[in-house]
Amino acid sequence: MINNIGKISRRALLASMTAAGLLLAGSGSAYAAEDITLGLVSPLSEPGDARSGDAIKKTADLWVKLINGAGGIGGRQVKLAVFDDQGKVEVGASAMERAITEANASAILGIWSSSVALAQMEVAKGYNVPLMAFYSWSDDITAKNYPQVFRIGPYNSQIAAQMVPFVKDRGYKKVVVLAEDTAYGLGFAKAFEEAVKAAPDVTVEVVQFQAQTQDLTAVMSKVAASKPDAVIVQTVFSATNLSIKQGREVGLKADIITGWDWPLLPDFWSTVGEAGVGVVYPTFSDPSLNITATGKTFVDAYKAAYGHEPAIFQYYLWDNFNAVKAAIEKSGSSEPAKLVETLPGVTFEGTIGPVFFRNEAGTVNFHQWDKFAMFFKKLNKVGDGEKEAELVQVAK
Amino acid sequence: MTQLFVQSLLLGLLQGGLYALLAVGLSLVFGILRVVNFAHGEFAMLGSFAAVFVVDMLGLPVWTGLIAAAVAGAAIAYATNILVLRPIYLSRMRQKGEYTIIATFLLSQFLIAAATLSFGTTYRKLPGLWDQNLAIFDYIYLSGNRIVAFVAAIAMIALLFFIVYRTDIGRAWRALTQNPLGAAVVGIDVNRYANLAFLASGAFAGLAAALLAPLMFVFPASGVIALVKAFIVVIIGGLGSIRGTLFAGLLLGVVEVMCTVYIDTGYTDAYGFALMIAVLLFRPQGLFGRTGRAV
Amino acid sequence: MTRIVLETQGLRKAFGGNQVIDGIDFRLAAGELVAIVGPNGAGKTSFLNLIAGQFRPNAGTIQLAGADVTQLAPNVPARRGLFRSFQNGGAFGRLSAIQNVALAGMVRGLGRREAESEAGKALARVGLSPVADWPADHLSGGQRKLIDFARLLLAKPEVALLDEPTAGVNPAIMEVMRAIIAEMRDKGVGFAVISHDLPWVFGLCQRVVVLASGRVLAAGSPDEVSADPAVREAYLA
Amino acid sequence: MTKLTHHLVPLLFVAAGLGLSLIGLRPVVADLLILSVYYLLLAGSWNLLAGFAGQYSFAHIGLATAGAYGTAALVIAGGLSGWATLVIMPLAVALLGGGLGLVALRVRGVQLPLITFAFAGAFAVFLAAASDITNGSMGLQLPKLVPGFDRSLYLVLGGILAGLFFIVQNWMIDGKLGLLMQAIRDNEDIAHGMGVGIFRVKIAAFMITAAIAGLAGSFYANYVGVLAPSMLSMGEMGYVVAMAVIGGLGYRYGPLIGVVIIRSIEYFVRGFGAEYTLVIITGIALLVVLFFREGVIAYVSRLMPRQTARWRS
Repeated sequence: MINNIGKISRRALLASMTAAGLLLAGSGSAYAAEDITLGLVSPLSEPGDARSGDAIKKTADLWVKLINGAGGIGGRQVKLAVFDDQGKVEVGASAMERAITEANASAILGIWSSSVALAQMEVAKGYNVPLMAFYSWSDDITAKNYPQVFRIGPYNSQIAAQMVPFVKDRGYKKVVVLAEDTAYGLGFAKAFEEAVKAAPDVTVEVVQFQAQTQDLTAVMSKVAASKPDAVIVQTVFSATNLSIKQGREVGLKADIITGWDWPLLPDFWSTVGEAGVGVVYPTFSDPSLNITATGKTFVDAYKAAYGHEPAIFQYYLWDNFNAVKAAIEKSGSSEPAKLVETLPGVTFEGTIGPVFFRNEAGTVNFHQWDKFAMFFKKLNKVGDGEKEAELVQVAK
Repeated sequence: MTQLFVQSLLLGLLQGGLYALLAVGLSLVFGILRVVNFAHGEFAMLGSFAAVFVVDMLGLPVWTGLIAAAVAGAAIAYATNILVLRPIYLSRMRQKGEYTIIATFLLSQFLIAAATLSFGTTYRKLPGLWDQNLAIFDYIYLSGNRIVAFVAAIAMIALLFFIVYRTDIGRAWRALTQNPLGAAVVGIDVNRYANLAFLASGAFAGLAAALLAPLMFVFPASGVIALVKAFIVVIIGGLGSIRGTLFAGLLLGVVEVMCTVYIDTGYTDAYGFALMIAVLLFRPQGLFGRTGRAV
Repeated sequence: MTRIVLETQGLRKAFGGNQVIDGIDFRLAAGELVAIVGPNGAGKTSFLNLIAGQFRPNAGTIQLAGADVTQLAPNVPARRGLFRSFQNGGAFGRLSAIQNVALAGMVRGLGRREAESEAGKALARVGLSPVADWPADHLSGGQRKLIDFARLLLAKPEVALLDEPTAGVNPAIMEVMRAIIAEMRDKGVGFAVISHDLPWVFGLCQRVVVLASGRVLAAGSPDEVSADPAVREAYLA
Repeated sequence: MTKLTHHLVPLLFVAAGLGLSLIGLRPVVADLLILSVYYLLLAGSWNLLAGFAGQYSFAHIGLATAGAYGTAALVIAGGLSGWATLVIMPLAVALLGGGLGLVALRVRGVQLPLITFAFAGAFAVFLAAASDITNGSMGLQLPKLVPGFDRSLYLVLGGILAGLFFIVQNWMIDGKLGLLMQAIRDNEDIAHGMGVGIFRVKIAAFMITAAIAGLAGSFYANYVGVLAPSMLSMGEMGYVVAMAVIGGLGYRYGPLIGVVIIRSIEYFVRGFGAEYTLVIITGIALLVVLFFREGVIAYVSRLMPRQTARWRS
């Protein structure tokens, strides 16, 4: 076994020397035509949310294809270095470091879960490389005010604040927040408890459950017995469907307001059936949204490539990529440090309107784009999709 | 609040019936071979995938899915016994019990990984035989599928009782459970009955998974949950005791639901573990297990 | 009268409804060798298990070298000078022969190095030096029984209980065993030996205890016992 | 292998750690090696417990996780330095392990894997659900021993810890305790009858191996700097078991071989995606279990028959 150790280290040594050699060769020969590498660190396998990871990867691939087809950025081709974070914080952090040190990524995109993002922020800070968040909702991501971290997408306290008027207008007095025991579930629950203080006559109870559960009947029985007016479900798709189905099974009569775009996933109706009727879901997407020319290009290309419409978070991701592109064009460099400097000042046409970052130091609105509207939609019959759903309220 | 209590009790019992069905096979196999099968949950998982295949892809009626699940579960269990376990328990190595645990544990990890690779991580759904929510006197709320599943589970366990206490196979099983050496001496073919026990074990696991599928989902890691529940049940009930398995299944169901409702919703799976640890500490052979060393 | 090193009084043990040992009074003096014989199922091995603490008696007392060891875990009598061999040899399969033997010295308080050097000598004494480094699993049945005897040399007990030491071993090994037993007896070790090999064991012992159905059927010198009609009947039945 | 070689191995690891830190490895290779030390400590100590003492505990990863979270607690809430935790946590986890040992004395045979499995499962549920304390899947961040991304110190530390492990292992296996443990593994009843104090030996085995697991966990926490409940999963336990079994359970260098094999495979197949990695690793482990029951070491040593006895323990 002594020999084996020797082999490993020798191999490691050789590998690192070869890598260094290649880099030198690369930088020496053709600097102008050097490719731009963007790191994509996403949950591509379990226990991560591999489904969303797949959608992220599709979006990224499409963007790279379109950009390169149009001649790249400033004549330089773009390539992706894809890494799997498995939904684990430590894997995400080390994957990001590899994207930076091995692949020389100019910026890191594609992060999904807030917990992974929070760990990656330390890496971004350490290496001074931009980290682009889009659908990771933890306030901390921008509230920590790391100069390297940017977000084009919503965050918990803002979402929660926009939820409060809706709760008031609908006349709910007693609300249960059903939250999975993850950053996603509990992060929102906390933010909502905070935000709802603005409406003193609404009582809120947070019911926490294990994210990987397969049986929510007991939890839903308890929720049903407390006879709330509304249940806000904050969990990912499988438990979303379970909570609706099993909630109705145990006689839950309250309105169910469920997580974001989960009801639009193809397995929603086939799993919840009749129980899904009457469910309200908040979303950032609505046909009334003003899709820009950039957005149309994206949607058309996406439909052509994959045969279905992209979800709203993919719009934000598209904007993330375009933000990096804008920064490279503006600074004329793909150096990460240059991008960190340039990004706060970029403006460009996003998919649903102009994008620019708010840069209010000391607040959550630092390197944060927040021009999104929240739509509350109701599913009135089995099989309703985005187009059929009834728009019951808009929060801007 | 009595409504919540009655509702929880009933839910717990219905759930417990399925736990018992998941666990009987594990208990049976342990009784006969002294093998703790960590891959039992994957028999269930692959069974439910077979049901999805038959019902969803081939478009056959729902009841054929149950049969497909039982057949698939039995086939995989049989293969596991022949390919993985028999070489070990026929060998002359020490600590066979522990070694079969390692082997089946690795097999289980392998099957999960392989299933993830072949089927993807998508959650699938199986239609049930009675897809309707019932409101009994506007007091008890249940889905029809839950009742179907419970009735089927109890019927299957009753069938197993009949086999064990009224047929020659059952008599041989009992002989092997009580005195493996004696049974071998009087000419009972251990291999044959071990195979039969594995067939039954896999069929029950597959069937239980297919009955659970309309209430929950089908996905590659679902076997882990099934395994954990089955373990807790057989350990509480006493390894090798079918009567104990039935009782412990119902007990686990009720304890889980009651604690979830009345203590804390966030720790559902922990209650089963706590129950199991308590039983093992105070009565290591399980509630219905015989005294003396099982292994 | 010589010193009594082992004494049981009214020893009883039942498994379920099955009375395996049904009131045995037994005494063993220093340097004495008592043969314990009896038909299969007479309770011979169970009797040794009770003395060694492997089973807890339901009733009765056990005195080892004057101290009461009734109801104590088996490692206690072992540390107080009780040695016990097992029917199938008590070897630990993955340990080498020398390690197997050294253990006996280590439980007596020797350090590992010291125990292993003594074990080497003991193995030489029983003729196992060539296989000292072999795992016990690779040894023959007879060699494994010799390991017990090498241990006996290291353990330096007050009392040695041997369970079928000669079953399935060749005459040369039996001779080694006999010599070791004789040597140990000279040092005052009391032996209780279960054996089916009556000529061999009768040639060694002063006294024979015949067990049947958990009771002492007869006791006395080999000649007396051989002549006892009750014994003949028990063996024939 | 002679005793001298056994004593040289720890030195070799310390030297390797120092040497590699001077060379300046790529972060990915350094990561691979440093986390391999974590796995070596775990697989190695599990091998001592299961392979040498015959106590098949499935709570080993749970103990490491306890060590990691304990480290985080001491650093974050207690304000201690990470270095202190490397000393404190092994001791604290040893006490936990002693508790498990008490449980182990209550049950025998296959019930031990089951009850330890239950302990680990309950602990995993707790880590995720008690997010007020553990921060749940949000992850618990703690400062690293060395701020920034310089791995050289960790390579040195990893080499030292691996060396330390082999010193402890040599002391155990070549000492009294190791022999007593193996006697209990091979036949508890006979060992007991020979005068071996089962209670003390089992508790000692559990405590020492738990201390090593606690050290592994503390090292992990201090290196990775962020903890999440996913650290404690049955998959991770399977990984550690697979390492020990592939190399050779009950062999001194079995876990080392297992760690080298599995980590190398992992390194070379990582491009295929996590599922493929898992299928390949569990598949290989399963094949070893079925066809080379005593692991790679036993298979190789059988090819050199004269060495057989020497290779064993």
